[in-house]
Amino acid sequence: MVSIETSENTSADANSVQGFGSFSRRNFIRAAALTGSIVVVPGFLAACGSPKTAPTNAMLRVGWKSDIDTFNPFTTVTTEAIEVQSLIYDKLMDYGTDLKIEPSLATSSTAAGNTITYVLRESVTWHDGTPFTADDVVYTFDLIGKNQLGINAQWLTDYQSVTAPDAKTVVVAFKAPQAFDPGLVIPIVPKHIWEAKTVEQIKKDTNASPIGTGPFKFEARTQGQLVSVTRNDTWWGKAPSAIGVSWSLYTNDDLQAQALKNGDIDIIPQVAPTVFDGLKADKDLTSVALDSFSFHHIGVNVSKVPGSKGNPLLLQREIRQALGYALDRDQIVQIAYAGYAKAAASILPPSFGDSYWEPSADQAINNNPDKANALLDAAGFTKRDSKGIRQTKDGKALSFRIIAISSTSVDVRTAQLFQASAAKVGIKLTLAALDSDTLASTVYNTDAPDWDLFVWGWDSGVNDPSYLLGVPLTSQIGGNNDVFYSNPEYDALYTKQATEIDPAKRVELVKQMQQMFYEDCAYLIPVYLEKLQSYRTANWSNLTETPGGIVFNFTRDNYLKAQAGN
Amino acid sequence: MSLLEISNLRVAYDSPAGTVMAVDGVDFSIEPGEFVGLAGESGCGKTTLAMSIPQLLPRMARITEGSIRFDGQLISDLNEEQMKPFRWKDISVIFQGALNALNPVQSIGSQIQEPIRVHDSSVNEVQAHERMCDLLEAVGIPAKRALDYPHQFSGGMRQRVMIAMALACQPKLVIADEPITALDVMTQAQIMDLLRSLCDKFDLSMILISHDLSVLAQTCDRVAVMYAGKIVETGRAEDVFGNDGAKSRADHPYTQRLLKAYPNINHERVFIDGIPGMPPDLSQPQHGCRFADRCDLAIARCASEEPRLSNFGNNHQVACHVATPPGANYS
Amino acid sequence: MPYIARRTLTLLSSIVAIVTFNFLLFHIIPGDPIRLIARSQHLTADEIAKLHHEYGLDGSLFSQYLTYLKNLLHGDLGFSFTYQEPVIDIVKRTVGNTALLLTTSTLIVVIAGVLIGVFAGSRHGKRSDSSTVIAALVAWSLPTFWVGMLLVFTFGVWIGGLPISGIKTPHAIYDNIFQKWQDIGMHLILPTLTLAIVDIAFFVIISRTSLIEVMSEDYMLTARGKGLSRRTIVWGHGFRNALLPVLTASVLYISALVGGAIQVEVVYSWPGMGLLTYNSVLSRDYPVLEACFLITAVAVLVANFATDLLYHKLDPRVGVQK
Amino acid sequence: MNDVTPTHPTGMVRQLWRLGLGRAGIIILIAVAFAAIVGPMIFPFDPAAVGADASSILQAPGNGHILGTDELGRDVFSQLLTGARISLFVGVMATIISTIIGASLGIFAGYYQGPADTVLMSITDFFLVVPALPLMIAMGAIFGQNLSIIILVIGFLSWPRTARIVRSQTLTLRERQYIPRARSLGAKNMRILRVNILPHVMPLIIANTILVVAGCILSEATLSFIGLGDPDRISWGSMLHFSFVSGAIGRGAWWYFLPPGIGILFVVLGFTLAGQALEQITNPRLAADV
Repeated sequence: MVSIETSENTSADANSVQGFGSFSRRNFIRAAALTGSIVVVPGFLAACGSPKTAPTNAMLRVGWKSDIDTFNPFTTVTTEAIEVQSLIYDKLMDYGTDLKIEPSLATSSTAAGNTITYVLRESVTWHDGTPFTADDVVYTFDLIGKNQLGINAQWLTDYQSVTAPDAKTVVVAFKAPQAFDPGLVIPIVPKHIWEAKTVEQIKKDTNASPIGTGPFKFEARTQGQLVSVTRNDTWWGKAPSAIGVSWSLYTNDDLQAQALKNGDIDIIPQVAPTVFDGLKADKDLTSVALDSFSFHHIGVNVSKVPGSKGNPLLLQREIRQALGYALDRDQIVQIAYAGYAKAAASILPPSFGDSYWEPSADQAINNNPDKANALLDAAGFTKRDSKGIRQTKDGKALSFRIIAISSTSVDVRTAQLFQASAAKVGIKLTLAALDSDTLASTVYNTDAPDWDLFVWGWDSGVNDPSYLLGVPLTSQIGGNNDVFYSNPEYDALYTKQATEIDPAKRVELVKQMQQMFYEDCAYLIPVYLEKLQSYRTANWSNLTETPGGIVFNFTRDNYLKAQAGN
Repeated sequence: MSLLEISNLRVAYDSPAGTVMAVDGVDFSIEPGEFVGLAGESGCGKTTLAMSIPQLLPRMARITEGSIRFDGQLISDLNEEQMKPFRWKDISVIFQGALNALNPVQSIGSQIQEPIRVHDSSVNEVQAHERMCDLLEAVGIPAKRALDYPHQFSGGMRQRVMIAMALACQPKLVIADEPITALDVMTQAQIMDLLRSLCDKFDLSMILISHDLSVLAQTCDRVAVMYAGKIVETGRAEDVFGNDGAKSRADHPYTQRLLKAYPNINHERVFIDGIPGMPPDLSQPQHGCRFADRCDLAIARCASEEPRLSNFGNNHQVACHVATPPGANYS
Repeated sequence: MPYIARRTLTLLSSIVAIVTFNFLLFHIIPGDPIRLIARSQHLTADEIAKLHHEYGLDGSLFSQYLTYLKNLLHGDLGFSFTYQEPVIDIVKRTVGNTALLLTTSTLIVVIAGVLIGVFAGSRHGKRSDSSTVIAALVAWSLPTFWVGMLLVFTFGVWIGGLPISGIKTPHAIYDNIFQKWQDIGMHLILPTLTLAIVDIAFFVIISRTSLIEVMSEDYMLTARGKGLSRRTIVWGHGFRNALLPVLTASVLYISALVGGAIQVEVVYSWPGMGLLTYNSVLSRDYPVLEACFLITAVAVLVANFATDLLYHKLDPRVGVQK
Repeated sequence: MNDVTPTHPTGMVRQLWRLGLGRAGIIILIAVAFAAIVGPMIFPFDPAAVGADASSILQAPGNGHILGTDELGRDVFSQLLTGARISLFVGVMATIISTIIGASLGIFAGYYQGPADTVLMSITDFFLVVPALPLMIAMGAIFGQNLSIIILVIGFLSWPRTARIVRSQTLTLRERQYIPRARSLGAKNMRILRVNILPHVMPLIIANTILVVAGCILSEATLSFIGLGDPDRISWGSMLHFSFVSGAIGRGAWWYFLPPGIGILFVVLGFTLAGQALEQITNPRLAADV
């Protein structure tokens, strides 16, 4: 190796190499300054401490894992959107933190025979200053009732008419007495803004800057990043201590937990089980595991529309039941939820008290591979390929696609576990992770749903069985019904229980519905959630641990009662 | 007292094939203002000898024995740092491939000017620039081309730039390593005249390394012929080559064969015979005269005993058992 | 024709090539692009018809291409159904953040990389040179995203102290512009460090190799002969000549840099083009994915164009040819 | 490129072994290959076997689990060994594709000058400059995510470098005298390519191939990390993906996210060291005497 070098052995000077030598002093100084500034600046920045974030007693900062889909109350389906809308819009009546019903836009709500009469609150104005009148209530009820529009249509299935005898009272008439007061769940929208739109336009409207009467006004939204609202100082009720609420999106459990720990956010409504222990150990945080009115489920595409691209085999009940028998609910509770959940069966969580139905041992469709294999053999899928996956008649593998929200790690893990247990009985599942918006629009593609199975979840909007029971109604296809389940018998039972005043008889009907839907296996419900929530004790106090969650629950009171500082 | 005195110098190259004694016990001296030629086949160690003076040897070469005195001061044991004041101030070098020896991305003016201020901080920018321009004019290059880059000059011009650069600090000794080999004959003559005139004008002494004896014969005061790491003959140019080069009075058989290797314009055309055989492998120990097995006058003694340089009159020395001093009958 | 004009021509032709390739990749190969978009979005019949018209699908392949070019020239990069807004607006929000990340990290990487490379090269044959080479080879083999994960773990979870996600503290209210940039600077530290650890190795290896080749040139011996200080020899003469091959090699680095940026933005949720590309894959948002790829590719072409001009200016030997 | 390159592969390996870099590279590669081949035979656990209960999730190394468990209670060590297989498989297969395309294009362009050369080279330069990862992401998203598509995509994007280097070597070989002499003896082009050019280009192709493998393995890991890997296969990239999204970092489960990264580092380093050492053999001036 020939390289003419100074004879190193004799050169004494260490002469470490800096600077730019002879090609001119000026260049040297400029280059050194440039290097110096680049390396020093971040260091200097780090030295003078972190920036002063918003005065903590002002902004209640929530960090969640999925974004809202829309502000339009007539087309929204996601819990996140309903949560934000509950602060922008008021309902006639509302729940307190103790889940008791309290007056809201209506000072009183009296049911008599087939009618419910609301006495309205006075001197209430919309965020744009227009006064709130009875016409707004009439318009809202008529829009939903007549057109069966959106997820709240299930409360007005027997809707007949709505009248405003005078400026202060509104009377809603039904075909039959109502067991549940719809005023508790229907957000009242400003007539002067919505009446100009046709129903078709309303279905497409993004309602980008919503106007309501609620305690907070819409402030800003950046898709995939941030939603924020500010306090409405002209609100009719007691002004909340927080000057605003903001929700920022974290797609990674660690980054979300870390953001809470170092004070970037104040509360996490749905903590992932794997990080919950870490937060529980942190003394600055209050971490709670509350009973909930929510469950996560595996939905099966049973849509019968011609355009459906779902696997037709799933229309056969035996296949769905085989999948039900393959599912190992205890394993999902232990592994996917690290024990922070309860094995589930029917669509109503136990927190609904005596309305809750539980299958007996032999009725249970759970963790029974032999029964699953028996059903599949009976259905004619006897041939298996080298890896043990069953073959359909035309030689293709018996396989289904399953989609889950990539950022909801419990769902991804549930899908992975279901993949493993389905493979044991010869069914191949291929998992694809999508972000929350894409999953929602893929599932709710009513005319051409292009999926087989999904992993998602439901939070009950109200403290009444009708909400969850109403999801699989045929009338809710296009609304809440995410599996396009349609069973006339089920619909009939629903209308009966909705009008059954006698509690005991109603419970009997409700249990019958739960068993029917359970055995149909359009939903395979592995777990009832425990609401894992955690907030910075130093920043916020006076948050009641309401069953179903401090926030992300059907009561918004904790947002109103939260006190900044401890 | 002579400007440069090299006594019993030994320089070894350690290569994967073992250590090669490129320069094996050489004594050499040069007087101020003297123009000395160093001749020999390529690989005979002439460049190594010359380059060991300013210690510009390759990484694996090192001086193992002997001493080099410059202006009376011992410089062979100096380290890199101590050597710096001598380089270019006292001893400068004109390299062979001028294009590659000049920095391609720096203008020739700044390359010439660079050593001036490094070695004499009292000179300010303007004075250095002036001297650079004088030097360019001295070597026949218009000063306005100082801003041009090496690739914008022809071979001959680049060699002139090298010469200008070598004289930048008025050195006492200039080593020219094959300065004209890469040039056409006409340019060669111009460059050699230029070197000779500058050498006289600035009264500096020069070592001219070349394998081309005709060049050395015309311009050098004294010549030394090297073979396989040793000086086999040294003396005044006319003593070694004969004043008209016609009658070969060279005494060492190797020098004779070298002279015969050149067609002589005055003689009739005759087929030139090269020297058979190959130079010895210097990584093996040598004994006896190294030219012995290629020399047709070799006798038994040549193979066993190494001939020492003996005086053939007014400092004309020859290292050969067979060669006889003038006056003795020349068999 | 002067070099710059010739080089601009090649730049334009490569941009046309990349646009055509992009059209081929996103519009032709996957069959009907609308089916692709519709599959993941809830499109009504009239929306699909509007898209058909907008993409000019009724016309021939060539007319589709012309419509595509026409839209491009009007800055119309298509409509994103996930974000419900034109793609150009979405991309505009993110390009600045990626540019900020890349400029800071490239400056640090190039300067530090070349300095270390030249230092190692000048210490050729000694222990410090071989250990630097080994360290550089190890660093160059590190997957960028993994380095990011390790830094998130060290500075976010284990030791803590540095922000590990986003470009600034969410909803922070700044008293003055200085505090805003100080906050962004804090968030910039880890992403830049992640890119730097891996990419510096590239420049260390390239500049070391280049310097060693330069050191064996004759003019370096001349420099030594001139009795210049070791520092002037290495930095004055060696460095400038060694810089040229480094510049040409940085063409490869620029396209690798984009890959590194995507990984860093995903790990640190840095709201730039990289995260946008990642999210558009998750949400199967093809118009945004297409726009991200096109803009990144064009940016790389322009960066290479600039590098070539810089090389052209620095190396006098090239400049003279007319 | 000088002519001292030993064209005989075993000669190359001997030379490679003498260089410290080469030796380290070869040792690492042998170790990894051993783990990938033998590993699955000596699994302590079935990599897909899920844990029994909540306590088995993200469990520190212990009671049988050499490297603890992941977020589903599965044994990390067994996954690591299976992951090695996939990562190596994808890396090598993609490289074979890219070398076949790259080398043949390079030789063809280098040998047949004129329009063929300019066209091929403009295509190569185009793909050399186009940013690789975004293109891989785009192609992955469009064509789906099974293993063969990933291999094709990565292979398709790694050939330009090989093509460039092989072409320049073929050009220098082509200028050597014995090519025109061979042609004058009536040897047809194909025979010249096979006999005269290929053997001399081969050592260079091998050196470059080894470096390309390193690149391909990194690409596969990155694609899997971004979630574009094959969902049904465990690879080191997918392990890192799930450790990133499952909160392993937050819980400090180093045993889950460190080993796959170290695995990737080792394999890539192994190939890089061997590749660099080979390059030094083919271009001794770069020797770092190390």
